[in-house]
Amino acid sequence: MTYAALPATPSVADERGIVLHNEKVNAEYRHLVVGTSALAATAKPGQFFQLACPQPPGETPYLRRPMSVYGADPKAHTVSFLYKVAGAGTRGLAMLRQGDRCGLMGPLGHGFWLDQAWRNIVVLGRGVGLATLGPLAGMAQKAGVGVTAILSARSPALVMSEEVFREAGAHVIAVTDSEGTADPANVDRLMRGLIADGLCAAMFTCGSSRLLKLLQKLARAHDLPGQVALEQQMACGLGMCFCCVRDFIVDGQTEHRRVCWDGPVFDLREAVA
Amino acid sequence: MTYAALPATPSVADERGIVLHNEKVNAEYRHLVVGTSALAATAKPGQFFQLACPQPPGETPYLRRPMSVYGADPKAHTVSFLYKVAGAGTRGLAMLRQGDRCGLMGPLGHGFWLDQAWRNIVVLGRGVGLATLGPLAGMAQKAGVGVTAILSARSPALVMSEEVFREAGAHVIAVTDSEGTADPANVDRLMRGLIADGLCAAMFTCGSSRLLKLLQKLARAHDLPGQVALEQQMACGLGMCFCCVRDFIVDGQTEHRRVCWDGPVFDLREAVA
Amino acid sequence: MIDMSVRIGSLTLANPVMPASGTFAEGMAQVFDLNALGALVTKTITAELRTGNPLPRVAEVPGGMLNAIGIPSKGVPYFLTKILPLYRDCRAPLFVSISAPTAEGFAELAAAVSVPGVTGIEANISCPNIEEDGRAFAQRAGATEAAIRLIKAATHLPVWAKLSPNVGDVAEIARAAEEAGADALVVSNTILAMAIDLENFRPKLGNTMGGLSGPAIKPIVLRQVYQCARAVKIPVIGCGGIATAHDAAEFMVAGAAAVQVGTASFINSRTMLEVIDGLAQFCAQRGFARVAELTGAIRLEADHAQTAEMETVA
Amino acid sequence: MIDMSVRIGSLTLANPVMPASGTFAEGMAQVFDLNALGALVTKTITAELRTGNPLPRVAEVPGGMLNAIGIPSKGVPYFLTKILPLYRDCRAPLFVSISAPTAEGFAELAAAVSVPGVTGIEANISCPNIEEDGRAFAQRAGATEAAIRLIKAATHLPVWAKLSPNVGDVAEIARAAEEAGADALVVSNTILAMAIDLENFRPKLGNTMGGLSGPAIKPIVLRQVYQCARAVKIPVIGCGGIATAHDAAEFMVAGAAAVQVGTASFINSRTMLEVIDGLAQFCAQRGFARVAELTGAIRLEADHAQTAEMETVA
Ligand SMILES: Cc1cc2nc3c(=O)[nH]c(=O)nc-3n(C[C@H](O)[C@H](O)[C@H](O)COP(=O)(O)OP(=O)(O)OC[C@H]3O[C@@H](n4cnc5c(N)ncnc54)[C@H](O)[C@@H]3O)c2cc1C
Ligand SMILES: Cc1cc2nc3c(=O)[nH]c(=O)nc-3n(C[C@H](O)[C@H](O)[C@H](O)COP(=O)(O)OP(=O)(O)OC[C@H]3O[C@@H](n4cnc5c(N)ncnc54)[C@H](O)[C@@H]3O)c2cc1C
Ligand SMILES: Cc1cc2nc3c(=O)[nH]c(=O)nc-3n(C[C@H](O)[C@H](O)[C@H](O)COP(=O)(O)O)c2cc1C
Ligand SMILES: Cc1cc2nc3c(=O)[nH]c(=O)nc-3n(C[C@H](O)[C@H](O)[C@H](O)COP(=O)(O)O)c2cc1C
Ligand code: FES
Ligand code: FES
Repeated sequence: MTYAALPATPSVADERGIVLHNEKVNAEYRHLVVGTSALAATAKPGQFFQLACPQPPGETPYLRRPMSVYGADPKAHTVSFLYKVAGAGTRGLAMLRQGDRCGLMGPLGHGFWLDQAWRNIVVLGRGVGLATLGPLAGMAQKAGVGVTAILSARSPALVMSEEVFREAGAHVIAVTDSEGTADPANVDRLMRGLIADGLCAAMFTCGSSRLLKLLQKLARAHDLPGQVALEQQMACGLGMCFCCVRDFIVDGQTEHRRVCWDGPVFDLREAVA
Repeated sequence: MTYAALPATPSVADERGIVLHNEKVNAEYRHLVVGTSALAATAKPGQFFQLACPQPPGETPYLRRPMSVYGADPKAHTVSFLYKVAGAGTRGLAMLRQGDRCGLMGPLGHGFWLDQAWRNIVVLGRGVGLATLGPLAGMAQKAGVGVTAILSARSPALVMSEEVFREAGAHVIAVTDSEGTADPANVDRLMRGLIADGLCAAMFTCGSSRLLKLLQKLARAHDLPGQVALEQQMACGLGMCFCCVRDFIVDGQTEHRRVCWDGPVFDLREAVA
Repeated sequence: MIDMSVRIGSLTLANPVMPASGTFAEGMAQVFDLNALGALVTKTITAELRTGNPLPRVAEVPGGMLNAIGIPSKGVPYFLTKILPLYRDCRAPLFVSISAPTAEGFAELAAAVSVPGVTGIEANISCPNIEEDGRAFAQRAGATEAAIRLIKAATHLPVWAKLSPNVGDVAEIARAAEEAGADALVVSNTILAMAIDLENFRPKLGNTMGGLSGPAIKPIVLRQVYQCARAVKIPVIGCGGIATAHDAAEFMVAGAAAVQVGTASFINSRTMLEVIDGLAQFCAQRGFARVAELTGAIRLEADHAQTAEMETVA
Repeated sequence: MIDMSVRIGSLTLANPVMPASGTFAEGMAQVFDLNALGALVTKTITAELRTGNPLPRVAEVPGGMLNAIGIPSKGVPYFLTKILPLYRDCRAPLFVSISAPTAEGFAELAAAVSVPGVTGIEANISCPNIEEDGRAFAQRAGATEAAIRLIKAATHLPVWAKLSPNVGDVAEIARAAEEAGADALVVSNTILAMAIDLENFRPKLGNTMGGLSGPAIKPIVLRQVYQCARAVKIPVIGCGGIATAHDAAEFMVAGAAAVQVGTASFINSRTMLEVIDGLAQFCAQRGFARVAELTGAIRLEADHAQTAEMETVA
């Protein structure tokens, strides 16, 4: 992200929202809905928030935690998140009860972008990466772009966001470890099929380096564009501290980019998995 | 307190009790009852506990807080406290709910002592100092020592522990600021009357330097023994850190004593108010 | 209305609150109008291009965080053409934080950034001095004096010396910086620290050691501000663990003329605004007409009470 | 069963956990059997009688506390006749912490307490050296070396040098102490700090400044332990903010052969017992047969992952 001058009006809210909902989706994931300001609720797919985490007993998460926008309703003034309870911070988030205050800053970074020329795109995601990719389906639908979503999970019960994709008119292919359909070879085969059928004008993924590598190979082989939403530990979330850098290869040169500021959505081919 | 050798068995429990009751007594004071080990419940009048305080929002009480034993039931295994919500630590204590765990260490220090030869003693206290003096009435009753209690407060509604004293058979005289009976001159007059009537073989007080000075003068004038329970900021509570010292005048020499270890109950005449 | 202005040498700031170097950049303007701040301080820049330290670059600890970002820098031309113009319309005075491996390097860089749009220089002398075995300039009075003296000679702008807390006697370094002509001191940088991940026995920072910042260091830095303020006549700018207006007031009472807020902005990016408002409120409540009256208002007369009066008597 | 013993020079301790000087006395025996501890360390004593600092002597800060107790001392005869006999039946080795205003004073005091019942001497050299302008011995390599050398000559007992964290380069002091013959280092004492009461603008400590201890200082002292352990061959005993077995393990992995627990005992007087149990459990879980294997087990090989692998993919 670069400016010509400082922005004249704020584009990011740093506020205390109100928890409307924070419930388990399955054994590992929770769905959090926060009532926010109008500004926060303008969040777009692929953008994220920094969430302040309550302290679980005996633990002291200090920094805020980055979470992708799972949904944002600019009319109802709500933003929602789908998160996995992983460590101290997310254990703290899981403690939030309806009516509690919840510190949050966003929307941050820049999200996915779509080219009107694309007829159909492919979204490949796994686990909580789908929290980030889910809203892309709705965005594509509005833009008149068709979506095929390959949703990967350990078992059918853990396939998430299927509804979100279906409701947005996407064609969903669920692949799972337990059924033996989620292995790279099969995903590669499915992708090649979609590319051959002209259904993959661009490809989108998130998180997993295994999937990222797989798509990068295909994108290079078929000279297709793509985007990936990356993760990195963050402190400021505003491009100020340089703790969230990752390597990118741009014109053959390795360079650092800040996930919070230059991303979190990046050109698929430039990212280093 | 001094030893000849280290104690062979523990005399102090450091444990997590269970909150049985923690309710308001009046606008400023709360009554806390904790289920403890048998050892903790052996606490005697004048002894105290170090209480771990939960963190109120935005505050971080770190050290434990000293609180006098307001009651101890060696059969029911309970210890109770009467405390005033003063700062961060006591605000934290006020958050405890029935069923919560509560870290506590005690009984600590040494309490009041009674001479069988005393027929009647006078207890003079004010405010939360009465939390410390209250149990003395029951102790005196058991020892066959009569008690006259002068209870001082800002207003009649704030006179506390009256019941505790009455139930232990004490003769209670309530004096209040609002009624104009609590001024030093009147208390002095009451005391002199009791001394003249032979009802004051020893005098006991707690906390307030104003009352301490008043009694010290009387004790010297009439050559009467007395005891005072003192307060000082504490860290360890076990005589180890020397943060809780106060001045005492012993044989004309000023010396430091640790309130937690050498007290908290001291000879009335040696204390420096 | 409280007069919130403070003087730092020849400069008057609208209020005493500014960001700490490395915890601020143009991104903050997405959240609020930077004109609200007393001054702006850039992330430290160097003349040479640098990529910074290996990952992970931050770790959490109780009461704060460790960082070993290093000083990723795209060099002077990038700063002058891409960063500086962003602040062109901003009223808050801009200080450029600079660092270099030699005293001469500091001087050259100071000269290079002494251009219109830059109000002053903050010399981050907590960085290793390659001429003294990698020890930080700010760990030696001599190296501090040499660097500041050369910088002063190279620029007409005010120069703030940012000290390191990793010293035995900060007052000695403070005097050396004053001696060399520093216009103010910033006290101080992060405290060298470390954490180990017991899952894999590796340091939690890619660089093994890093700087501790946040509330945990406040009492230590407050002491250093107090020591420096008593040791020098130039203004001291307090920096370390400030998260609330009360923290800022404590620093000012200890002797600071102004304060910088770092890590706390990561936890709430509006912290500086809240500190400014809170300071005004604090002054109003305590009857101070000017926030500057807080500076050095500490009372050291002995307390004549024999023992602290802490009886819980109603 | 985990072998919990550790060697500190010529001495074998039953386990690596002991109290920090000034946070332990015979009162702790009211709570548990002191034989459970690896060693005992007395509050620092001096030859001269001292009353200690003015009140208040402690203050709370987020993540820890400040203290300026000073060293109240009733002198050597009192120690020898009233305190020492208490520990007569205790199996845990007893270290006497001593302090003096001159190197000679240290030596005389060391000789005076080298009596049966005393296992060793801990030299608290963080106290002011009146021959060096009040600067602490442990802030100067020369003064450290002189004091330790004279103490070693005056006693046949093992001597531990307790360093100060208030230095720019702790490794330099560590090497000086080793050079002078110290049998081990204790790293370290409290960090000089301060707090101000905004109700009355007075310092929260009667002595204005005091020492910060508790969890807040852990990352700083851990770094110093790491630096010292790499600088010397003698054992390093870690001390600073240890409150849990995990904290203790972190110190050992950084290079400590044993640990001292101070402030945490004020919050829970059974902390040392919990640390001992927890260390045994940690070793069992991680497959270490001897707790001593943790010492210096830090892994510094570069991580070959380009970027930290932190994708949240199930
Ligand atoms: C742009 C972005 C969007 C994200 N969106 C989502 C989402 O929608 N749902 C979801 O469940 N997770 C998401 N994550 C990952 C989420 O931020 C981490 O799971 C979370 O920070 C873990 O914190 P913790 O305290 O529970 O774990 P701990 O492991 O205790 O965290 C320790 C530290 O490492 C950091 N960290 C650990 N894992 C990650 C990670 N994967 N990415 C970044 N930092 C990490 C933490 O923030 C913290 O600073 C996203 C990450 C990024 C960068
Ligand atoms: C032996 C003893 C028995 C006590 N018994 C009772 C009792 O039965 N009921 C009761 O309400 N209070 C009692 N107190 C006083 C009680 O300990 C304090 O009110 C309490 O510590 C205040 O803590 P805070 O965090 O609420 O206040 P803050 O003012 O925020 O405390 C700041 C610091 O000062 C210390 N402190 C403040 N006031 C006192 C005080 N009066 N005495 C000692 N330390 C203090 C605190 O412990 C803490 O370390 C007793 C004190 C002692 C020493
Ligand atoms: C992520 C991060 C990066 C920093 N980068 C710099 C820097 O480039 N130059 C500098 O002088 N100080 C740097 N600092 C130190 C801060 O400016 C400040 O001195 C320190 O963090 C203490 O203040 P705080 O506790 O308010 O954060 C950095 C601090 C952090 C946390
Ligand atoms: C109340 C108090 C008194 C202390 N007294 C001494 C002392 O007499 N001698 C000494 O060497 N260290 C003394 N210390 C320092 C401790 O031994 C220890 O080095 C320091 O507190 C850091 O450890 P901690 O964080 O575990 O408390 C004292 C610390 C405290 C808190
Ligand atoms: S999190 Fe600070 S730069 Fe990205
Ligand atoms: S509180 Fe530690 S000696 Fe009394």
